[in-house]
Amino acid sequence: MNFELTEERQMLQDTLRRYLREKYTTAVRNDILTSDAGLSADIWAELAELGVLGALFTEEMGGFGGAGFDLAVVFEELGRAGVVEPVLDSALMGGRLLAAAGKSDMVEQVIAGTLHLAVAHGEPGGRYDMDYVHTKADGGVLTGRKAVVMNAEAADHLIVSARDGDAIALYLVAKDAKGVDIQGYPLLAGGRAGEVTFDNTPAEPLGLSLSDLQAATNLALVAISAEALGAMESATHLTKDYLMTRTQFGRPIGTFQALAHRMADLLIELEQARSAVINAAGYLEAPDADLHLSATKNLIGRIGRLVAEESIQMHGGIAMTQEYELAHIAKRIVMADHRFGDTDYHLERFIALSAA
Amino acid sequence: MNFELTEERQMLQDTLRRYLREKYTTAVRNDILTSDAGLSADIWAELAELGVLGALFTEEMGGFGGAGFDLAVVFEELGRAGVVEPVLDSALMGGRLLAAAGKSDMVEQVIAGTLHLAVAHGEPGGRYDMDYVHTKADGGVLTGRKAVVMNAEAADHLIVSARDGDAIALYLVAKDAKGVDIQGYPLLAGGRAGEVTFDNTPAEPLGLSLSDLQAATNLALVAISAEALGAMESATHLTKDYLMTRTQFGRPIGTFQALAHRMADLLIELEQARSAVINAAGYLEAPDADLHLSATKNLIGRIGRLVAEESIQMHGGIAMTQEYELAHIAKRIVMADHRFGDTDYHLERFIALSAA
Amino acid sequence: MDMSFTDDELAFQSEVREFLRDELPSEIVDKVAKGIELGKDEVERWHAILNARGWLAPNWPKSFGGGEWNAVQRHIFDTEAAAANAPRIVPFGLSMLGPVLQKFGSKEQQDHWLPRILDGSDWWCQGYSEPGAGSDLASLKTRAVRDGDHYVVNGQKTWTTLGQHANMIFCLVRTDPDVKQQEGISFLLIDMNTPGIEVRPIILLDGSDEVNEVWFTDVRVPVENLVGEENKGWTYAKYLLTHERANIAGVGFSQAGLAAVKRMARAENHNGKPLIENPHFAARVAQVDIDLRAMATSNLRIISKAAAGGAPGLEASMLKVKGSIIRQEINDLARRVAGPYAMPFASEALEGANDTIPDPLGAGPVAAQYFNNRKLSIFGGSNEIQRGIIAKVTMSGGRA
Amino acid sequence: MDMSFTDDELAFQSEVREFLRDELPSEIVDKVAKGIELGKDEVERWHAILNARGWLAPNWPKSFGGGEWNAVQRHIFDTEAAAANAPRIVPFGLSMLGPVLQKFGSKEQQDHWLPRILDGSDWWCQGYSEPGAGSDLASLKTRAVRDGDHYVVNGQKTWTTLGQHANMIFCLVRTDPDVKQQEGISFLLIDMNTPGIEVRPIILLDGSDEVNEVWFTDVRVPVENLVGEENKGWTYAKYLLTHERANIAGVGFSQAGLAAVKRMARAENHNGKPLIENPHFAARVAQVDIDLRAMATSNLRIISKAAAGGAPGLEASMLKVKGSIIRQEINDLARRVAGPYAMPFASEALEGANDTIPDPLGAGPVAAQYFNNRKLSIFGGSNEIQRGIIAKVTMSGGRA
Repeated sequence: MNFELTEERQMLQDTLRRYLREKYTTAVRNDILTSDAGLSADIWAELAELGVLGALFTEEMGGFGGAGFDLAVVFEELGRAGVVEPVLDSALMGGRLLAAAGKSDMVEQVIAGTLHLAVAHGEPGGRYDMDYVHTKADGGVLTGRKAVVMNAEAADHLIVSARDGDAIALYLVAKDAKGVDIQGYPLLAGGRAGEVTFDNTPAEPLGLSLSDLQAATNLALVAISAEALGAMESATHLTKDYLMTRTQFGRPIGTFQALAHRMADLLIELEQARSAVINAAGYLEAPDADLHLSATKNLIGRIGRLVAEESIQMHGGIAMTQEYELAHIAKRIVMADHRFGDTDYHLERFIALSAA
Repeated sequence: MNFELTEERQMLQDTLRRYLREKYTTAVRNDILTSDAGLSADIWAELAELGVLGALFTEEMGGFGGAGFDLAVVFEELGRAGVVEPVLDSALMGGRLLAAAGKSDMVEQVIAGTLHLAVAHGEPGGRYDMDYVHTKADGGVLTGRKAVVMNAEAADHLIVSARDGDAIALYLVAKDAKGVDIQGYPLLAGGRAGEVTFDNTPAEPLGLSLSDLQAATNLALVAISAEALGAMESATHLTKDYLMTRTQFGRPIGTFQALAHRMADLLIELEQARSAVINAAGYLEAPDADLHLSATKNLIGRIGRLVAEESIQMHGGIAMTQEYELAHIAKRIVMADHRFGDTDYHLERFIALSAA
Repeated sequence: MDMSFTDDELAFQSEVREFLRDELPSEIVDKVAKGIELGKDEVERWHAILNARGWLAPNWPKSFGGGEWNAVQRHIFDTEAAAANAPRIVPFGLSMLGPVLQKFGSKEQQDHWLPRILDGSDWWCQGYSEPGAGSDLASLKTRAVRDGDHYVVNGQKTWTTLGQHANMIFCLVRTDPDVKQQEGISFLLIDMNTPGIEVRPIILLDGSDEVNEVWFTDVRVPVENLVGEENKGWTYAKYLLTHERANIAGVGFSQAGLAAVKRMARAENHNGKPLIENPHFAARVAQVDIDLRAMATSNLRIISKAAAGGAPGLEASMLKVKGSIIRQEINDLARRVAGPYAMPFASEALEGANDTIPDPLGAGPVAAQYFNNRKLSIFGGSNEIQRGIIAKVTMSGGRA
Repeated sequence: MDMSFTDDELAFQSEVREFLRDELPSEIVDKVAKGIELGKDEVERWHAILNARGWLAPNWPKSFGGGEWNAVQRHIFDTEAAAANAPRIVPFGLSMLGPVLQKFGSKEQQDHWLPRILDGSDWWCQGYSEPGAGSDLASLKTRAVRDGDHYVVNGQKTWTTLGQHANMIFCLVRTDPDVKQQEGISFLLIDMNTPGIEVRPIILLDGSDEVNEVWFTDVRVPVENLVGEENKGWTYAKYLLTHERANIAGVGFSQAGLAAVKRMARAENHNGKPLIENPHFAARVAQVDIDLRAMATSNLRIISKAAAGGAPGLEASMLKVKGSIIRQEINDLARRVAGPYAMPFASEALEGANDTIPDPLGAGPVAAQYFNNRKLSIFGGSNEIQRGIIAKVTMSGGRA
């Protein structure tokens, strides 16, 4: 038993944390948030250069990481800094699906930061159901509509799930292919997504099935949980600092016992969240990975809400203002609940898997 | 709209509260708790004399009350004082079922305090399900087993549910009738119950069906909710007094903000519980009574647990000792959740009725 | 005990319903239902409709042009209006300044300002909070120094809701810095068009711009705009804060919000069934529903007490805490129902201007509202302040 | 990061399992599984079995006859023992006094008392708490006055767990009343058979009699029974309180308790189906299960840190709070599963003597345990005290 990071991961963590602290300031991020693109090409290139994108892939795939704890380290730091660039969707999910399909040349470009991807899976009315796919594949062309596709506008290629007869398979579609229409929009917690429709759009079968997508979703569950954890750490840290420095009725508000005890409860729950992310990363390759991942996502959803709401409440008015760091962080935390199944979705999945 | 008690009910409340405060002290109750009978015949006679039992019946039935708010007033006071005598099972449920069956002579004795009853409905394995009845009625005799029958030993007669073919009907059985066996035992929160078996026991059909029993159970839901409310008021009151008088680190512990805020939350929830009991009493005869009663019982179960646990926690060690008033009160509150359907049972029922 | 309305009350309820059905503009209803901010003109339109009916100032005495409704009537109106998705009445002139002027203002002030509130000539905003003061309102630093027939005001106010629409502001200012905090405060009426006033929007975390900072630099205010006596402003401020507590629980808003959640959850699919049939989601809805039913009765109890002349104090604090928790819980449910579609958002959507944001449930920007309504437990005396009041009053001998 | 046990640790786990399978008496297992109090003889029997194996004092150095296990080994043993329903080791001599004597006791004291703890000659109890002191331990009033070769002790201790079985008590007493609270305290070992000592049981709310009051009236204690220096007792007391924090989270107890809840809920019928299949009940179970899985990993992290020589302080407070909440939640689930059969109870059932109490699920007195385990968040430093420590340490510069 050993809970220390390896030297390589410790270095990755230190490098990424330092880089983001220096470069990804609130002001820089606010510019990105209000930009038309919703992401910074410079930041993206630098993340690639720092090896952050490569850390999401195994050596076999051309990277130098790729295990659960590599993802946890990267996304915890991205979450801590409130990074809105689509590392999760474009590089991790998109890249790992291409790696699974043996598209090593494209994976190389992903790691180099020169290829952007989007995964177009969810559909209107499908909520979080994995097998709700009505997009049709027929004779090499796709027709249908995908909902809230992250990074759709910036992507060079889309990986699209579609139904060919009874089976769900994944296809590669060039963004500028015939019949692709994207209605893009910004997201509450930063970044952009879009409604994507395909109308007899030529597509390349990737030889991947729903189970490959589920494997990629498991990676995403580790990533989004770690990201939320990092954001919770920021929120807790900001709150702690605020309680220590802000005075009211002549003393720091953190010395008021009611707030002090609530702060203690946040710290206790933060430890729980940290352990849950360790479980998710550590059991990612285990036979009962699904059970652990659902446990983690459920816990992160519950504790995330608590941390976001309590952090705002203990700050008071200032936390309601957009220019204050916590506002963005709190949105990242709560909106993470809307990705890859929410608290209730994973509670149900955990119950079903526990009974199995 | 008017939320004042009528003059009669106010008088009943004052009388009963004064009587119990003077007579039903912790010491008196502790003697009753450890007695073989588990109840006091003297107290019972005095409750009858004070008109408390009569208040549970309409004038038509020979009483002078019988409405939802009459029950609420009586049981709130019984709960406040932690009374363990089986007013709910023997007088209210038993008596009202006999009234429904037109047994006015027996009802008269109930009101006079000279007849004790027990309602034998639940069965082993039946949990809170109303229609889980395997006791058989066949040619005027009953055979089967009933679970946790309150007041079984003290009862002169038992009202027993049994299945005759497909229909569930209610029967009157004399306690000393042939084939009746009672294994009595004490209860955690005071009073006694027993496992009752019938073996070809002669029984008198009461002409009542399951729906009559459900109507009586609705009365019981108002009563148990009001009783729990009264007990919660006691718990909150004891806690408030304790916080004001107990000093630690040189000042009353109620001046520590964390406890003060938790006390405030208890008071807020107590108001909720009070309103829920008003709803139960006020809508008892309404077409959607079942919905309101399930709402109330669910809320009382949730808030009851909070009040019991927080009251104990804020007291600390002393609340763990049997001789302190709160110990008994807390047990009454929590054990009320195990009667007539618990928090989850009524949540489900509320959901089902809301959807209907 | 009688939980039903009297015949008179029922008749009034019918009258209110009929009025709302006939007079409330449907364009406004659509926006309110989706939580979209109304423009100034829309608010003024609704105020004018209410004023024409004599219902704009229900809490004012008839002598000042008000409705003189009792607490039950106000409750009926508030509940029906919320259920009909009518806009909230902007309270600064009508519910806050009005009562203060009626009690403490001079005859001249009453004659001049009160009619202008009713006919919409003035849009008032509130200058109470200051940066860094938080719940410690009396620590305010904005100075007003007498100079001939004027006060010269310097300082800064914050959290000034809808200040961008206002032409007038009522302010707490410090007129004597050398006495105990509460004793050197005065209550001034200030024209927002006076030179030296600057209004800057505060963008909230959902992108909305409804609150502002107001800066005062050598702003000259005529002495006749002092309400009551100099240095007695704290008394008037407290009166204002405790006076208008009707509808503090927001029962009607919660009922309307919960109805919307149920409607959306019937339309939303979850594993091939309506989400409302999912037991875990249904349990969340049911628990809020149950809590809300109890709180609605608490609210009626207090209203009934107020109508009978009682003075609810402690109960108002309790209702504010529970009411905010319930409303926030409903906001949380709304964002859950929306699933992945809770994520898309553009702040322009708050003004209804952005049609590219998908909204399949017709829910409006539910996640933004979830964040915006965190304010319910912070502003107007945070829940922590309320808990402190409850504990203090109770443990100093109030009832438990 | 490596979350699995090493080969050595796995081998140790097998060894423990085998030992428990072969040596743990089944009569004892039955009682522990149902939460029934063990008699003194049964506890002593289990201690003797462990001692024969050299596992009674795993945390003691080998030089004193202990096992010198590391934190991981202790964790493995605790977890396996809890899963096997082994009794908890009575900690007063082994985990509390032992380490204090080893660090602060004289050679004579070590030679005399430590072997007697291992072989069961002495049953120790703890004389720390006093009536009215609560969490303010240092305010203790029990006086010890030097009189020749003796101290004369007068006063009262309370919450003395299993004092009725003990022949020895270690006490904090006040030897100097004129200095600051913490500075006038000494640590005394007292023979319970000395004249002037009276033990009175405190009946707890579940009817159990495991805790006691101990009264001292002119009790003469030989001066050689003073541990360390006079008036330095507070140092030893703190060492005792902070030293033994292994298993503070009670992960093994929670795991065993949750397994029992699941087993019962599979057997219990709810509307014609096993209760475990009811979505609302299943959700309650799942949430505790999920919380417990996370806490188990927190526990391992801290154990791993301790095994590597770290000194967990803050983390122990966190684990104590979360651990007590989880265990209490499991107790709450157990009473829910039992349905109406949670109500029957006789305090004799705690000792397994009453066969007339129906127990269809074989669950034992679950409601009584629910109440009894409210103590988890009160005794041994209440959760409020722990939260205070966490906040204080963190806000004075610890990590968040």
